[in-house]
Amino acid sequence: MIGVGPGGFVRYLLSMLAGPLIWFIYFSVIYGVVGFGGAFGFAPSGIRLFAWAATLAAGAALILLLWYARRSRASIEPKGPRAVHEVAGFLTALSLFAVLIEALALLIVPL
Amino acid sequence: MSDFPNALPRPKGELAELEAIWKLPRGPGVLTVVNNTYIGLAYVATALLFFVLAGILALLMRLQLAVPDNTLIDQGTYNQFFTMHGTVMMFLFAVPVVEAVGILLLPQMQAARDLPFPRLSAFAFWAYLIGGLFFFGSLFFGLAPDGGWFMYPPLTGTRYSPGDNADFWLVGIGFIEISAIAGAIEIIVGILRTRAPGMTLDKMPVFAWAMLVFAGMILFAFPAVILATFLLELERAFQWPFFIPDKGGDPLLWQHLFWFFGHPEVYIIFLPAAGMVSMIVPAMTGVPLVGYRLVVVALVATAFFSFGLWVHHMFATGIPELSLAFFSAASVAVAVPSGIQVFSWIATIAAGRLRLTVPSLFVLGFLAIFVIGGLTGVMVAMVPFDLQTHDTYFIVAHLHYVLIGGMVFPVFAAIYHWTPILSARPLSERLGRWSFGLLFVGVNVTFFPMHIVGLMGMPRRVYTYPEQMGWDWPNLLSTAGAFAIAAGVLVCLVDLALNFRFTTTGSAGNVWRAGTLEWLPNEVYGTRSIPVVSSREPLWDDANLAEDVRAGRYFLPGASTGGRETLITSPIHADPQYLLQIPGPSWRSLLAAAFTAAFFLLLTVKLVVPAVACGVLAVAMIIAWLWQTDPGANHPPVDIGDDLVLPVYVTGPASHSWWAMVALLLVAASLFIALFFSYLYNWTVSPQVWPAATGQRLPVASWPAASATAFMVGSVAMAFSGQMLARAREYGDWPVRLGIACACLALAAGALIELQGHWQTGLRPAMNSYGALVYAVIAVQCQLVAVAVFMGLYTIARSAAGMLTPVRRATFDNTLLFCHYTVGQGLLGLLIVHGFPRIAG
Amino acid sequence: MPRLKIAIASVAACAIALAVGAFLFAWSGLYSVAASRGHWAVLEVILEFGMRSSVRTHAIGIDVPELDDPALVERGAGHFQGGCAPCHGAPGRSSSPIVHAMLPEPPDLAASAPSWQSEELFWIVKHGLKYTGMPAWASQERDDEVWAVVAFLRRLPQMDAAQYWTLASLDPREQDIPIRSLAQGGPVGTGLAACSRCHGLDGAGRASGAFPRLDIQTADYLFAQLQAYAAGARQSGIMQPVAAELEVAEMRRLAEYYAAQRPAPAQIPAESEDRLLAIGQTLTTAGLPNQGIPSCNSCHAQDPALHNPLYPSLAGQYAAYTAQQLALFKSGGRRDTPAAEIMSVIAERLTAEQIDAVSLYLARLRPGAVERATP
Amino acid sequence: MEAHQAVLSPGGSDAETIATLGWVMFAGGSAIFLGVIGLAVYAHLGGETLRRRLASRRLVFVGGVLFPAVTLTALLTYGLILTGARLAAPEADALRIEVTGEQWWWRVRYPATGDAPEIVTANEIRIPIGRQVEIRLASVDVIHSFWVPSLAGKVDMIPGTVNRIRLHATRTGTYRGQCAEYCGAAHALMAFYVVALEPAQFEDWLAGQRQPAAGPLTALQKQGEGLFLSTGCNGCHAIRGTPAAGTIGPDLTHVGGRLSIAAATLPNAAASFARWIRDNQHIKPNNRMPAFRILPDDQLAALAAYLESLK
Repeated sequence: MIGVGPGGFVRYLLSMLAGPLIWFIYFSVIYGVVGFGGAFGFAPSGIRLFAWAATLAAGAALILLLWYARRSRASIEPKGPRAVHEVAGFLTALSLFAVLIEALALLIVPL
Repeated sequence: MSDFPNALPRPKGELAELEAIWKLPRGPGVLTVVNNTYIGLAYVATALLFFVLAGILALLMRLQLAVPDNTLIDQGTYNQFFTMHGTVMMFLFAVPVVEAVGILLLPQMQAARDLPFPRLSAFAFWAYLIGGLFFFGSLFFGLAPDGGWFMYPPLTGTRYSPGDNADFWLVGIGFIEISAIAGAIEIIVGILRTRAPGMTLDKMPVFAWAMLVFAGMILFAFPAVILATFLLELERAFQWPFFIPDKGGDPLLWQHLFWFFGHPEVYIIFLPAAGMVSMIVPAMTGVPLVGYRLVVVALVATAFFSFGLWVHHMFATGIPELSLAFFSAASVAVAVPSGIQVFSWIATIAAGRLRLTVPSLFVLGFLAIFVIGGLTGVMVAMVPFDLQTHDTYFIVAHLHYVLIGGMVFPVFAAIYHWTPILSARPLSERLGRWSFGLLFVGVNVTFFPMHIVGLMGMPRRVYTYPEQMGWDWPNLLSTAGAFAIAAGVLVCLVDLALNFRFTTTGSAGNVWRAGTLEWLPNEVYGTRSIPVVSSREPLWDDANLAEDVRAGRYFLPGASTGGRETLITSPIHADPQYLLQIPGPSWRSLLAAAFTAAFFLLLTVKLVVPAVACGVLAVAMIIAWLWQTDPGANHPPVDIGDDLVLPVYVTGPASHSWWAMVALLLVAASLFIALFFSYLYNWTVSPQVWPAATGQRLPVASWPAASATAFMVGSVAMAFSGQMLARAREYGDWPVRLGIACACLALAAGALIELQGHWQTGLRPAMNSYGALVYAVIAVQCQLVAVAVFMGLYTIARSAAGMLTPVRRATFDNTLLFCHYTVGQGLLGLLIVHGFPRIAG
Repeated sequence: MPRLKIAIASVAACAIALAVGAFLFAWSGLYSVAASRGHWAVLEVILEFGMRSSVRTHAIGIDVPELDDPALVERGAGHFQGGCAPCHGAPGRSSSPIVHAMLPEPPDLAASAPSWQSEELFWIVKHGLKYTGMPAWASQERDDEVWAVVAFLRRLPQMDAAQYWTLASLDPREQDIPIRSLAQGGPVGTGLAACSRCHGLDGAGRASGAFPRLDIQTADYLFAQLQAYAAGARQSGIMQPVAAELEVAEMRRLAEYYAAQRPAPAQIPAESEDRLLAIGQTLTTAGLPNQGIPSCNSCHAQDPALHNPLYPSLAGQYAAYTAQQLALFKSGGRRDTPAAEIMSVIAERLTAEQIDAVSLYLARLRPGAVERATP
Repeated sequence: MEAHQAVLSPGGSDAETIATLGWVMFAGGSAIFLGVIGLAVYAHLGGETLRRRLASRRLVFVGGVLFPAVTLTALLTYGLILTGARLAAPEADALRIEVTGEQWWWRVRYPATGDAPEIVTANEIRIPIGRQVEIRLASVDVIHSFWVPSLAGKVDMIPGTVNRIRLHATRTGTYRGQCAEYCGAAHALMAFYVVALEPAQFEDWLAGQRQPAAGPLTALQKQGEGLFLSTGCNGCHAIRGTPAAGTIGPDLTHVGGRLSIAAATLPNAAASFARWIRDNQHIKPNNRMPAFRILPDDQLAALAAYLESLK
């Protein structure tokens, strides 16, 4: 019964919340560039390109995470981590869904 | 389990000592009580009082709207009523009541003796009670705010709201939010650090998960609205134009900040209620929750997605369509996690046999009403449909379905469900059924017609309507329904009066045969001993658990250190780490709350001198209160059973106070991010008041350089001081004190240099929105520096009093953390204020 | 415990006995309420002490405005002569023997005023003093008038009779106003004595702006104001007592008398800023539509063809007076007559600077002159 | 007066689209609601085998994740297509109007076109059917929201910003609109009418509005005109063709020809004018016009008669 330090906790927290965090950063980026891009003097086509690039990056990162979660699910310690990996996996999947429907918005609505 | 940590029989007098240590103070001292059960119960009762008061306002409004062209209530009073109804329900009922249930139940669910900061809970409660009563009292003097609970400027600026009414909202609510944040920090540290041994994150009750998510959301959502109220109050009091378009401000900035708080707020209210339901359904069906991990996923995902919805409330403001589309999509994304929870409950009902008790009825009623509210929620997430229904009675119907369905019904279910652990007898099933029936019928009769009248074109917040609109019959029906709701609430109150008999010895007990730890025998000190947990429903898996716990076979069966104490465990695996000595009853936190409340309220009515006097007294009381904390390793490590010897004092990252400080700094960081957003936002809207357009001179680079240097010197001095503290036996205390004093001076110098740098260029905050924002960044930094200096002086005083040693250094560690954060934010602020105008022009 | 109970019971019994005794004493009528004999010395000291303490405590928190304004002193003096001197006397003239027999005797204010702070005097004049015969101010909404009396009282101790009469009755040669004005006023009636003490026989008021000009107004307007004062609808502790004494027919005669006076030309204030005058001109001729302020001329037209007798003429009125009335409209001190309901809505939208500017501008206009908006 | 103010009784193309979306969602929502409730009832009362099948994580996954993900994506696509369609460029022949929200009424401006002068009116907008109308929305004080439910969704009027809304009426008729953003004391009494006319009728109306006010005919009206100019009305109100040129309150040039007065608060009649002039602070408390109780009855009647005659 040895304690786990906060370094460990932060690592756990991040590994669990990585998916939603990526979604949130992604969301802030596309909202920011669409909302404020004009003020910075970006051209509409540039803004769209940027938003698509962000979408692809976020999607790729989330798929990578899903793969990682799946790989490490079977492995290691008996208590705690396994649940964390499972929760993290589901959260990443939901975040991926959220990114995909943002892409839908980007696809359908013109700037 | 065959081997127990502690052997029987327990020594004579152990139990008596435990009882003596935790007992309720006598006489007027009863007000100083800090035990989570007493404070939690008083907290819940106060929240219910505000629920009833705000409900009475709703009834009066329904009377006015019962018939067209009614003259019962004049427009001014009506506008105050709907503003107060919304504000009181949101800020004085919904958030406090779930926080209160958390304070009341969490230690029991985790088999902790109490929360880690009991005086902080008491402080939050008293501040809320006193502040809330005065805030509500403003109604009786015609001083109640009348700008709507959302307080949109320019209507709430001094030009269109010249009286004190709006200030009551800004100051009163700002204050109550601070109390809510205090509670949230308490809950986070409580959940992460005071769980029973073995209660890993995966075995935590769903309610604890929900409260953890709830408290986490408060840390990020509330700072935005605190900043918004701060900015609007600056605008009202000193004409700093953040929201005035003529001077480069923008009324929409307020809406962004307000709804960045306001939309998560709905989930802040809903998630704990959903957590309660996820506890009640398994208890009533007798089987574990189906899809526990999915429900946890749903709670966490909801928390995140809800921060991407705020523009949902601003679809009609003329924001670009693509931005609206992003928020529309996010609104759809957030619906999925709610679906997970609904189906998890249905699956659990299918897995077991649902007993149709009163709590079950309320849960089923919740399910029906909440699903309707969720479906209309998806409808208004569609931008075109929202443009028709926004600010109409359709939304009134939707939000009441969501909030009453999603929050009030679960709270009533919770009242009926958990009363037996606090009361000598459970509530009446017969009265409970009446209450449920009246509420269920009443809610639907009141709010369903509102969907229709909204589609018939009736806007919100109108005190009257003309006869020929055809809105009369749905309104009459709604009024009738409102009285059915009132009757249902009344029946529940009668039930409580007849049957609720509060006790800390010999409660009605586990009447539902539930499986979680709050159903262990609970006394004034919590459970007699702290069990080792190996499943989510320990009471189902170990039939003798209650008896063994009561007999004292598990950890910590007595008061090892001779005072109040609880077990601190690790955040993930819940391994025992140390024994926390927690403070008992005190007048200090109570008086601190009273004087803090008085300070804010007197300031509102512009009685500056008494306000300052109360502020000074409040600070004095807080110092007196803190002075008793950080007791140091005043007791040798103790054996809590099973040869487990735990220290009674730790410092650094393992300490609970370190965790609380980190949580507090997260609050400060989110406030700063919101401020940075405001700065950027107003620039995009009105670049014409920025230096590039006005020719306003920026301070030459040596000013920010000097300021940054001063800040960094502060950080270095604190770090030096920390080194010296570790070696105090060699060098004595003087280098430590000197280091802290230097750090204080450097921080103050850094802030003042920055202030002077801008002042000497001729920039003034009232000039335009640029000036206002620059000085707002400085003002927020000055607040931090002031607190840091205050903490520094306090730490020096502790050192001088011999209360700071290389071992006993928790006070210093907190100050150190705070100072480093202050420096970090200060540097970031300099970078923004001096860098951005140079880059963006 | 029993001892505590006994103690409480004894105290209660004593209290009851005292109350019964006091009642019996009062009922018996043995106490004399005669004013002829004065108070016992001890009682007098206690009463004086109580009164002084009460005034001191109640005056806490009252902010004293600037009291050196000559217009304030003049207005105070005008009221003093009619409202205060009969009991308190005035420089060069002691009060009547009847007043000497009052208990307590009204003090000679030249001697006693210096023993009070300005805020205490204000409180006494506004609220009066119980059991002494000192009345409260007739209108509780007109603090500005009360301050005028205080301003006068501050000056009173240094005043000799001649100075006093200059202030209080316009002209030292008119000390015998009642007789002379009756002769001059002919059928106007005795009321003119009271009017002319402040507004002058020609209705030109006073240059300081302490009293408004009446000569520029129509009879209808003046008559309506007298009626509003008498009924208390237009609030004033100075004008209400005067107006309430007048018969309706007398009001009409006085209104017509003053309306018939030939308006004197406007008195141009010596120095005034061009910037203020420009603001004043804008407000007078065009208003400020963005702030919801219509032009003055839209109601107070100077064009005789458009002049509405319901509204006063403003051209040539003293700036100090116009400004003071606008401030009253703005603060709610003048809003109970139908006309004031209109003006107060507009005055609320004026800033202090705009009030000064428009008052100054209007004061410079020739009464009856036509002033149109410059396109 | 028969006037439409209902989301589901559309008279314009925008409102029609939204009504269709609404009906689709009501149908789908009702089906989902019944499905969920049915499932819950079944979970409680159903047979042992089926209940056992329901009692699994698969139900949670399918019902809670897959089903909403699919249906919501479909719905979102529909909603986004409608949202995107709002961005089409304005039609070349669109009629342009400016509406400004003020506490608590609507200032309406038809800008000058060619040599036809600008028209200013209040609380009533007339538009032709079958032609796009683009309205510039502004505010001079606080936030208001322009909403005519039978024609289109609402758009806020925000000080410091100009928003736009497009109306496209398909049926002639009178549509009532109302401020939908809480704007202070008398927010409840800030309504207006949109009258959709056949194009020819609309042009006639427009031509009529361009004329200055007709002079008074009767002695009573003549007296009323004089009072209008001497009592102070002209300080805030304009009547083209007279010296009255105030811009603080509504333009009254053709006020007698409107459907209502005081932002759809009173019917248009001489008695309403008289009541409003004397008693407006009771009819619409806190509105910016002072109450003229000062006017005697006969003068009030004359003023009201004059205003009513301004067709």
